[in-house]
Parts: sequence; C-alpha cells; structure tokens
Amino acid sequence: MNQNITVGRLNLKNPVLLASGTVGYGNEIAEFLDLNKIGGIVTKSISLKPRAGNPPPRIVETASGMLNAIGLANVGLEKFITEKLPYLEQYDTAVICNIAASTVEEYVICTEQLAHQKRIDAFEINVSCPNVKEGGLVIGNNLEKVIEVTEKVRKATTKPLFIKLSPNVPNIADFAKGAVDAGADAVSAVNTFVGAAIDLRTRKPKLHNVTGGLSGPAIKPLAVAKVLEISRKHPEIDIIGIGGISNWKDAVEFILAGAKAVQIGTVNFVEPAAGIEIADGIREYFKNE
Amino acid sequence: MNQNITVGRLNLKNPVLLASGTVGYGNEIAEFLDLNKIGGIVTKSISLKPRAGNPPPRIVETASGMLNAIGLANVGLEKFITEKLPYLEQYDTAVICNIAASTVEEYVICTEQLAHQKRIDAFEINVSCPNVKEGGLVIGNNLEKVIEVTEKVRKATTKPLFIKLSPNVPNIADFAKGAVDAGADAVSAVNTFVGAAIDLRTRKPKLHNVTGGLSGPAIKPLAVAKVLEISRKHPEIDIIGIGGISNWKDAVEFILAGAKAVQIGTVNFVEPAAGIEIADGIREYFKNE
Amino acid sequence: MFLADAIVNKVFEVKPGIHKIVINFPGLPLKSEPGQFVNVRVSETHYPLLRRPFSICDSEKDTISLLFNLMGEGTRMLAHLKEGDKINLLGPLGNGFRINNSVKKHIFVAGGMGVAPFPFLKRKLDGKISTFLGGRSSKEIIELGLPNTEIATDDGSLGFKGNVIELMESRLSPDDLNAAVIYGCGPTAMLRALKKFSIKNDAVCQVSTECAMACGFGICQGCPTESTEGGYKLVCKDGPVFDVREIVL
Amino acid sequence: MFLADAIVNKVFEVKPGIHKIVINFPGLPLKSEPGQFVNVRVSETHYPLLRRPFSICDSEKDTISLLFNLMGEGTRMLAHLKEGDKINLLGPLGNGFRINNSVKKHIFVAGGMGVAPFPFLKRKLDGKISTFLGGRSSKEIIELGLPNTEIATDDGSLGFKGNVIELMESRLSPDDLNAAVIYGCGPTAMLRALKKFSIKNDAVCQVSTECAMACGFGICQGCPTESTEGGYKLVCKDGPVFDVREIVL
Ligand SMILES: Cc1cc2nc3c(=O)[nH]c(=O)nc-3n(C[C@H](O)[C@H](O)[C@H](O)COP(=O)(O)OP(=O)(O)OC[C@H]3O[C@@H](n4cnc5c(N)ncnc54)[C@H](O)[C@@H]3O)c2cc1C
Ligand SMILES: Cc1cc2nc3c(=O)[nH]c(=O)nc-3n(C[C@H](O)[C@H](O)[C@H](O)COP(=O)(O)OP(=O)(O)OC[C@H]3O[C@@H](n4cnc5c(N)ncnc54)[C@H](O)[C@@H]3O)c2cc1C
Ligand SMILES: Cc1cc2nc3c(=O)[nH]c(=O)nc-3n(C[C@H](O)[C@H](O)[C@H](O)COP(=O)(O)O)c2cc1C
Ligand SMILES: Cc1cc2nc3c(=O)[nH]c(=O)nc-3n(C[C@H](O)[C@H](O)[C@H](O)COP(=O)(O)O)c2cc1C
Ligand code: FES
Ligand code: FES
Repeated sequence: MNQNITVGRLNLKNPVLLASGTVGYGNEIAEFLDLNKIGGIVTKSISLKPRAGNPPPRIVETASGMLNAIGLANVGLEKFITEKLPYLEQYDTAVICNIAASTVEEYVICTEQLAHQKRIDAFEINVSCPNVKEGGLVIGNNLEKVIEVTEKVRKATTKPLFIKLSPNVPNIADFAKGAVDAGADAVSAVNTFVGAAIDLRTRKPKLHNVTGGLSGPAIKPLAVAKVLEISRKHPEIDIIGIGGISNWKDAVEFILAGAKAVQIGTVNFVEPAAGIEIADGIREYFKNE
Repeated sequence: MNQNITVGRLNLKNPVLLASGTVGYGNEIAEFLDLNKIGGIVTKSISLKPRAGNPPPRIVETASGMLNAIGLANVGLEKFITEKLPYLEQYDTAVICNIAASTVEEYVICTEQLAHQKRIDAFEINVSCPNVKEGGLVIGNNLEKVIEVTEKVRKATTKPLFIKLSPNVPNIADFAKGAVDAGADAVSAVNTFVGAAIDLRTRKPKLHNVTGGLSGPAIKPLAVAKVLEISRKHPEIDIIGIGGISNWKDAVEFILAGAKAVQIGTVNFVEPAAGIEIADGIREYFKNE
Repeated sequence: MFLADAIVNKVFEVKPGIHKIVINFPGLPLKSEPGQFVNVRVSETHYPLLRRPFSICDSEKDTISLLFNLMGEGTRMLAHLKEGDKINLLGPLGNGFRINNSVKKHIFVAGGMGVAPFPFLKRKLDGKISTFLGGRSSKEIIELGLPNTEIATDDGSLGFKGNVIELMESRLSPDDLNAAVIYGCGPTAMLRALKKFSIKNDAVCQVSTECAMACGFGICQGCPTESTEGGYKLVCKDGPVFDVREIVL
Repeated sequence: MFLADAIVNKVFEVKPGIHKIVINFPGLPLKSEPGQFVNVRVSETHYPLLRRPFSICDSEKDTISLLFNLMGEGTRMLAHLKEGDKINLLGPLGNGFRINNSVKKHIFVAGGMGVAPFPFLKRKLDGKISTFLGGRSSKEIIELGLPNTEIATDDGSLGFKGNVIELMESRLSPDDLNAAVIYGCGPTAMLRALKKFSIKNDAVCQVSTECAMACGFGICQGCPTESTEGGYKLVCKDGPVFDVREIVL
C-alpha cells in the first residue's frame, strides 16, 4: 500500500489524521510530534463567533474511555484565520477545517468565509456534536437535515467536503449515502457516542452538561461496526474511520473494515506522539501491497 | 431504601437481577452464588424451538468489554419447561422468563405457552438481540414493531411484562413510552450495542456473525445515558437498568439515574459471586432511606 | 469447584517466551483431573476484562502449575507476578482426560504449548508412555521430562524433520496402536491430522481443544465446537477433552 | 517539555494512605518550576486510560518526587511501583508559582495534600517562610519539614482547633501581610476562604488549583476554571497556579 492516498479528492501523504477537538489548532501537539509526518490535522470545530464552551466539569474518565462535554469551545472564525491558521503554514501536511454551527445558515456562512483560505485543504462538517443544544445531534441524527446541510455547504466551497457522522443512529449507512449523494466527497465516521456518569456523592450527573460524548478504546468495536456497515452497503463511499484508535493495529482494523484514512483522537491526550507510530505501523503492515 | 422493591408490578427482595444470557438457567452459577440472596434471575432467551446458535467464533474481547454473537442458542420452550424450570423451584427468588422469536406471532405463541407456568413470575421480551437476522433489531429498532409486539404479547399473559429495549436508536425514551403505553409494566434498558472487530491476520471479521453485541464496563456510560434519557422524559416509567455493571457503585449509578432495579450480565463471567456483593452494597448505600 | 485468591509460589522462564507459574492453592490439586483447566483473573482492573484459561500443567500436594506462552496483555501480566502475589482462580473446570489404566500403552502427542497438560496426566497413568512433541522449529519444543520423548520439527532444527504425526507414523506399529490410547493436544491443524491418523489406524484418541471463552463454566455459550452428531458442544463444559470422533475438527 | 520513560527510585509511605514516589529523570528537574506538574501514565494498558497529574513535590539533581493520596486505581498502581520500574512522564506542565524574592515574607497555606508543591517552592525562595497546614484531623496533616510550621485541625486532634485560615488570621498582623506573598494549595473551600482573606487584608496571593484533566497540555479544553474577567481559563495551561484574583472560586 502506497502511503500516499486520496480520500474524498484530498491527497494525503499517509492515512493518519489528527481528529478534531483533540489537537486544538496544532501548536501544542507539535512539541511532541512532527506534523510533517502526519497525513493531516483536523482543526478544533470552528464556529462563526467564539464560544466559551460548557461550564466544568467537562471530562469524566470511564472504563477504557472518557466522556467529554467541551461544548465546542473555540476561538471563532476570525481569530482562527488571523491567529491559528498562519501557524500551520510552516508544515507540509493537510489541513482539514472542521466547522460547527447552530443553524444550517451558520454552517453555510462559516464555510463561505473560510472557503478561500489557502491553507485549508478540505472541510469537515461537524453535524454530530453531542454536547450542544443546537446544531448537534438535532441535525446529526436527522437524515433530511444532514442532507440539507450538505447540499447547502457544498455550494459554498469547491474544496473536498467531508461530513462527520453521528454514530447515535441505527442506520448510519443511510446517512453516509445521503451525505455523499448531496455532494460530500467523503464521510468521517464516527463522532462520539452519547454517554453519562453519575456521582455517588452528589447524586447528580458528573458532567455539568449531564451527558457527554464517549471516546477512546471502549468505543472501538462500535466504531468499527459503523464503518463496516457503511462500507458493506456502499463500497463506493470514501470513509475516514474514527473511534478508539490507540495504535497501528487499531488503525489497520478500520482500514480493513473499509476506511481509506483514519483519525485519532483521545490517544493524543495519553500518547501525544502516537500519530507517527501509527502511520509507520500502517505502512509496515501494508508494505507488500 | 427498603431492599424489597416493586418494579413493573413484580416484587423483588432486592433490586439485583441476573441478566438474560449470562447465567443460562441458573444451575451453573448457583455453585458460586446463593440464588436466594438475589432479587431474581432472567433466564437465557427462550424460543419456540431449540436453537443451536451461531457458528464460532462467538466471543471477542475488547477494551473493558466483550462482543458476543451467540445467536440465541437455547434449549427451546419444551425442554425449558420440563428440564430447566423445575430446577428453580428450590429457590426463593424471582424468575423472569426472557423470550426471543423471529416473528411477532412466535413471541405471542411462546408467551401463551409459558404464561401458566407457576415458576415464572414475569416475562421479559427480547426484541433487541443484535445477533440474529430475524426478530432482533429489525423489531427492536422499529418503534411500530415494538409497540405491535408489546400489544399482542400483553394479551397473552397477565403476569408482569418487561420489554427489553435496543440501545441502538437515538430516541430510546420514545420506545420506552411506546412499550409502556402498549401494556408493558416496565422496560429493561439496555441490551448490547452493535459492534465488530477485524482480525489482522485473516483480514476478516473476528466473529463468524460479522457483528456482535458489546457488553461490559465499556458500555456503562452509554447505558446510564439511555436510562437517564428515559427517566427524565418519562419519570413514571419503571426501568430496569442494564449495561456494564461490575460492582455496587455501578449499580447505584443506574438507580440514581432512574432505574428501580438492575441486571448484571458480563460480570457474572468474571466474578460469578458478584451479584451478592452488589445487592449488599446497594443496601448499605441506601440504608438511611 | 473453587473460586478464590491463591498465592503465587514462583514464576520462571522455562525457555525464551515460555513461562511456568506455580501457585499455592490448598484443596485444588486433590479435586483436579488431568486435562482440566483453571480460569485465571490476570488483572484486578477491567483490562483485560475476561479471565484467561490455562490447562493444569502439573499438580502436587498444595500447588498447581501452569505453563504458558506470552501471547498478549494477560500472559504478560501473569509473567510479571512475583512470589507472594495474590491471584484469583476459578477451577478446576471442564472434563479432563478419561483414564483407563487397563490399556498397555499411552501415547502423548503435543504440538508446541500443547504439551501443557501432560505432566499432570503422566502422574495418573500406569503402563508405558511414549511422548511425541512437535513444533515448527526447536524454539517451539518444550521438553518437560516426559517419558520416551521423541521430537519432530518442521524445519528439522531438532529431532525428526517433518510433522509430529509423520513421526508417530514412522515409530508406531499397528499392534502398538491397537493396545494404546492416544492423548493429543495442540493446534487445530495437528489435531485434524491426528484424527485422520486415529481413524485410519482404528486407535482410541482423546484430544484437548481450545476456543475463545468468556466464562469457562457453561453460562455464556461462547465456546461451541461442532459435534459430529450435529449441533454444538461447549468446549468449557463438555470438553476441553473430547473423544476425537465426537467433534468436527 | 519531556515525554519519556523514567526509572522509579523508590516508593514509600509517608503516613498511612499517603505515599511519596521518587523518580529518576535527568533533565526534568532543571526545566521545572515550583507549582508545575507532571502527567503520569500509571498503566501500560487502557485502564486507567488517562494520565494522572501530580504537582512536583520536590526536585533535586536528577530526581523529582511526587506526593500522593490513595484515591483510586491510578494512585493504587503508583503505590505498587518498585525500585527500577519504568514509568512514563509528560512534563513539566503548566505555569508554576511566580517567584518574587524581593518580598520579605512568604506564607505557605496548605490543606491536606495541598502541601505537595511547597518543598520544591521552598528551595527557590529567599526570605522568611511561614507554613500553615490544615486538615479535618491529624490524619490529614502531612508535615514535610517546612519552615515555621503551624497546624490547624477541624477536630483539634493536632494543633489549633479550627480551620487553617482562622489560624492564619490569629497569627499574622496586617504588617506581616503587607510585605508578604501568600501561596495557597488545597481544597476549593479552603482556597475560597483564602481568597476572601487575601482580599480583605489586601495581600498578594497565588493559588494552585486542581481540575479533572484529559491531556494536561492544552489540547482538549477539558479543564476550564471561571475567570473573573468572564470566560474560562485552562487549569493545565494558564494554571494550575493563578493569582487568586484572576479566577472565580
Ligand atoms: C481450555 C484452555 C486451555 C488452555 N491452556 C493453555 C495453556 O496451558 N498454556 C497456554 O499458554 N495457553 C493456554 N490456553 C490459551 C490461553 O488461554 C491464551 O493464550 C491466553 O488466554 C492469551 O491471553 P493474552 O491476554 O495473553 O492474549 P490475548 O491478548 O488474549 O491474545 C493475544 C493473541 O493470542 C490469540 N489467542 C488468544 N487466545 C487464544 C487461544 N485460546 N488460542 C490461540 N490463540 C489465542 C489472540 O487472538 C491474539 O492474537 C488455553 C486455552 C483454553 C481455552
Ligand atoms: C494540577 C494537578 C496537580 C495535582 N497534584 C496532586 C498531588 O501532588 N498529589 C495528589 O495526591 N494528587 C494530586 N492531584 C490529584 C490527582 O491527580 C488525583 O488524585 C489522581 O488523578 C487520582 O487518580 P486515581 O486513579 O487514583 O483516582 P480516580 O479513580 O481517578 O479517582 C478516585 C476518586 O478521586 C476523585 N478525584 C479524581 N481526581 C481528583 C482531583 N483532581 N481532585 C479531587 N478529587 C479527585 C474522583 O472523583 C474519584 O472519586 C493533582 C491534580 C491536578 C489537576
Ligand atoms: C475532548 C474532545 C473534544 C472533541 N471535540 C470535537 C470537535 O470540536 N469537533 C468534532 O467534530 N469532534 C470532536 N471530538 C470528537 C473526535 O474528533 C472523535 O470523533 C472522537 O473522539 C472519537 O475518536 P477517539 O476515540 O479516537 O477519540 C472531540 C473529542 C474529544 C475527546
Ligand atoms: C454472552 C451474552 C449472551 C447474551 N444473551 C442474551 C439473551 O439471550 N437475551 C437477552 O435478552 N440478552 C442477552 N444478553 C444481553 C445481556 O442480558 C445484557 O443486556 C448485556 O450483556 C448488557 O449487560 P452487561 O454489560 O452487564 O453484560 C447477552 C449478553 C451476553 C454478554
Ligand atoms: S466459555 Fe462460557 S459457556 Fe463455555
Ligand atoms: S487538560 Fe486538556 S486542555 Fe487542560
């Protein structure tokens, strides 16, 4: 397998991407991992205006996983363009800009305003954040809404467009098909699963937001099943596999399940240099192909 | 909290039940745990005819969890009545008979034929097995079908009736409401989550059935969120909480999330005596109420 | 059946990558039969979640020993245990070898780690024992001082060059086989060849099988093996030792 | 910043339930400042999944030490480490105490385990240090040989009966406080009282805070603390040490 791959019209030097929300805008993780050796980085979800995010606690650890309810804390579109994007100029790696919004219109405006940024190679539309009231699963779990967002955002940019799918539905393959038919170049599968934890002392949910998104090794089998469902029903769809990858074997599992590329999230918190080892391991595994 | 509780018209000496499919028909586990000290036992899903189950491999371990694709292997209704049920006569514990079927009619016939068995205290209808082609999630992920099964089974018995819900839907609260409105006395939440794992050597799914059901500590936060969703939307519904409980603290979490009783599954494989400790722990935690 | 904490007596490397753990567990040895196994809780946390099954390799007074390969996280944890550490065991589990001491000859056939149950079996047998050990190379051969051992390796790095069944074939006469019981343990491919061999030679043969397990004592239905009569048998409860003719290999 | 395996030098119990681990990590001590922390990988498996943050308690030559309470699985694993074991560390992380050696007096205020960062801080300070340790009972008081230590316990089982802020109030004059910097570390309730005290007495005060963390170095946004100017600051990156007036307590 040539490490050089194309997923949804985007060329990558290797199939490993750093997942949105787990590496900020790249600067902190760059201390531990050479971004030039990574297929690409997906930036923290950007919204039109800055967002402070949810009140704490935002994080709860669970068995081989974690819940987060960050609530899309981000610097907002303007600061992203002026302060964050320039930092990535120095690196030869794909930059995928992830966009979050509260309304269909906001997705479109956001994409339009970013479409001509040279340093952005592709867009990933986050319609599946479980931690916000508007724009999250209200859209991501609703097939018509996902199609609507995709169609409209498609008109706002000619760059590769990925739709990041919610796993909290029984028929993710239909969502993948809907998104691609509406103009998406690929789908990112998956975002986090809705979870919660209760504090025995206070007798209240541990997260201020009540529920959060489950990520990490715990969800890997669930995410692999989602990728498999899409790839078996719609082999023609380009899939970016995400969920619980913590080493190259996990990443290979997703590729064998039908993903063309993968994203790694939670592992970056634990082993910030993991991306390099994962890219190397995938290369080695497929070296005779 | 009095350990003596009522859930869906069924009286229990304590809120701990052994989950269907994880203790067979009670005899093997009875070597390790006194069934008299447990709220009740839910028998392995029974179908009208015996089922051999799926070809192996049926089990894959995952991070803090396991996938199973047993495929409802069971002795069938007749043998259950003649060979398995009598064994439970000697114990003073609730017996909840879990029923699986391929068609709506089969659920009804099965329930009718078992309705007059004295040793059966309640029925749990498994509409949510992820490992069979017919009668599993085709019904469990479809609200109308769940309502239809419940309505018809309701007519077949006057005993307490629980519907075991699929967690693989974005709106489990609607399913709980639908089931209860159709005559169920309580809902069991949840069954396993659809998952898969790929073998790097064979490059094929590790389970012969391709996908399986994920259980164990990994799913606890997901299951708690499902219980919370039902209890917050429909506080009047009796819920039996299930998913990833491995100690009394986990069980208490489900109760605080709104469950009246709990079922423990995978933990029985690892610590066959866990049920007793869990019942004791719950009693201790709530002792001043 | 026992479900209890036991105390580690010692852990040592038998040869590179292959460890033996000796565990102090009063009562267990007396209740155990050769071919039975114990299900070991390797971690106190949720990772790895499930117990790990190991054949009882040997058993003396108050101790049992297990022989194991380093496969993954579970066996790595076992190998790191030290004298005095606690370890939780469930066992003895399953049906062991059926022992018939009226036969004249006992034949052990082991592939690699499949040698594990034989030291304990040896203790319970009267009569002559012949041992055949096979492996891909000398690295896979684990000699445990079993009687009359002959070795076969695929690459010829030790003993006979070829597989262990070919070795047996070259050493045993029909008369030997008529009066003998064969006990086999090893990879499925070896067991399959052994089945063919036993049927061809009309020899009695019991094999110890393996399978992914969740519970180890019959409550999960996770460990089926195809029965020659149709349907499945459970490796953990009906086995792990089967008459070779009972199961499809 | 370092991300590397280090070698455990020793682990011992300081008092029941409270452990100290000394870790050999050449290079790290020189780069670290008091009040900074390290994020420790306590397990090689997926359980517990996340690293555990600990203040650098002390630092000498090539070693750092951490002081910790047994809270759950992670600290239990740390306590079980032995000399020579490997342990993976990420650090030093965060902003430590801002050191101003032109002030005359330094006041350490610690609640329970909050004493952890002070031995290291002591090394970097000139001038007089007064130490106030508080806890619910003598069990929670961890004396580490800090200068001029006075103790307060809620139940009066050791030292002054009352909380540590009341103790300070009774011991320090407005003049003392004018010329001093207060360094606080402990439970939020104590820090809240300390903030009130500092504002009332117009004293300079820095506090070290805690919060659940996923990454520890600014990439997850999981550790917000409310800023007095609105919005949030990140405990791991903007803190863990803040000017007490910067944050809502
Ligand atoms: C009845 C029975 C008796 C056994 N006796 C012994 C024994 O005496 N000595 C011994 O070393 N092992 C024995 N095994 C196998 C042993 O249980 C596994 O090697 C062990 O569970 C691996 O655990 P792990 O966590 O180290 O590896 P895992 O991380 O669980 O697995 C590592 C790799 O090994 C593979 N693997 C896991 N289990 C098996 C298996 N049963 N067979 C083949 N490959 C497997 C996995 O697919 C994976 O690729 C026995 C198994 C059974 C069912
Ligand atoms: C910047 C920073 C510095 C720290 N320095 C130290 C130190 O020097 N010494 C020390 O003993 N601890 C320190 N802590 C706290 C330490 O990180 C936790 O005690 C540890 O992570 C617990 O891990 P565990 O796996 O043992 O417990 P867990 O199983 O994670 O938790 C057990 C119980 O402790 C509670 N808990 C977990 N983390 C915290 C926390 N941060 N504060 C209060 N309760 C918590 C949990 O809610 C749970 O009830 C620090 C934390 C931070 C953020
Ligand atoms: C702390 C945290 C923050 C996240 N923020 C975002 C986000 O802003 N936008 C988004 O699309 N996904 C976000 N995600 C989801 C991840 O990109 C990824 O889909 C998910 O974590 C599953 O992958 P993992 O198991 O490898 O972490 C976030 C995940 C975590 C853990
Ligand atoms: C091996 C296995 C077999 C199961 N078989 C059944 C079954 O026959 N009927 C059923 O309703 N649920 C079955 N379940 C689901 C459990 O009853 C339970 O809902 C699920 O395992 C989640 O709980 P846990 O995490 O405590 O195991 C099975 C689960 C496992 C692990
Ligand atoms: S391993 Fe559970 S039935 Fe055999
Ligand atoms: S812990 Fe991740 S940003 Fe602070």
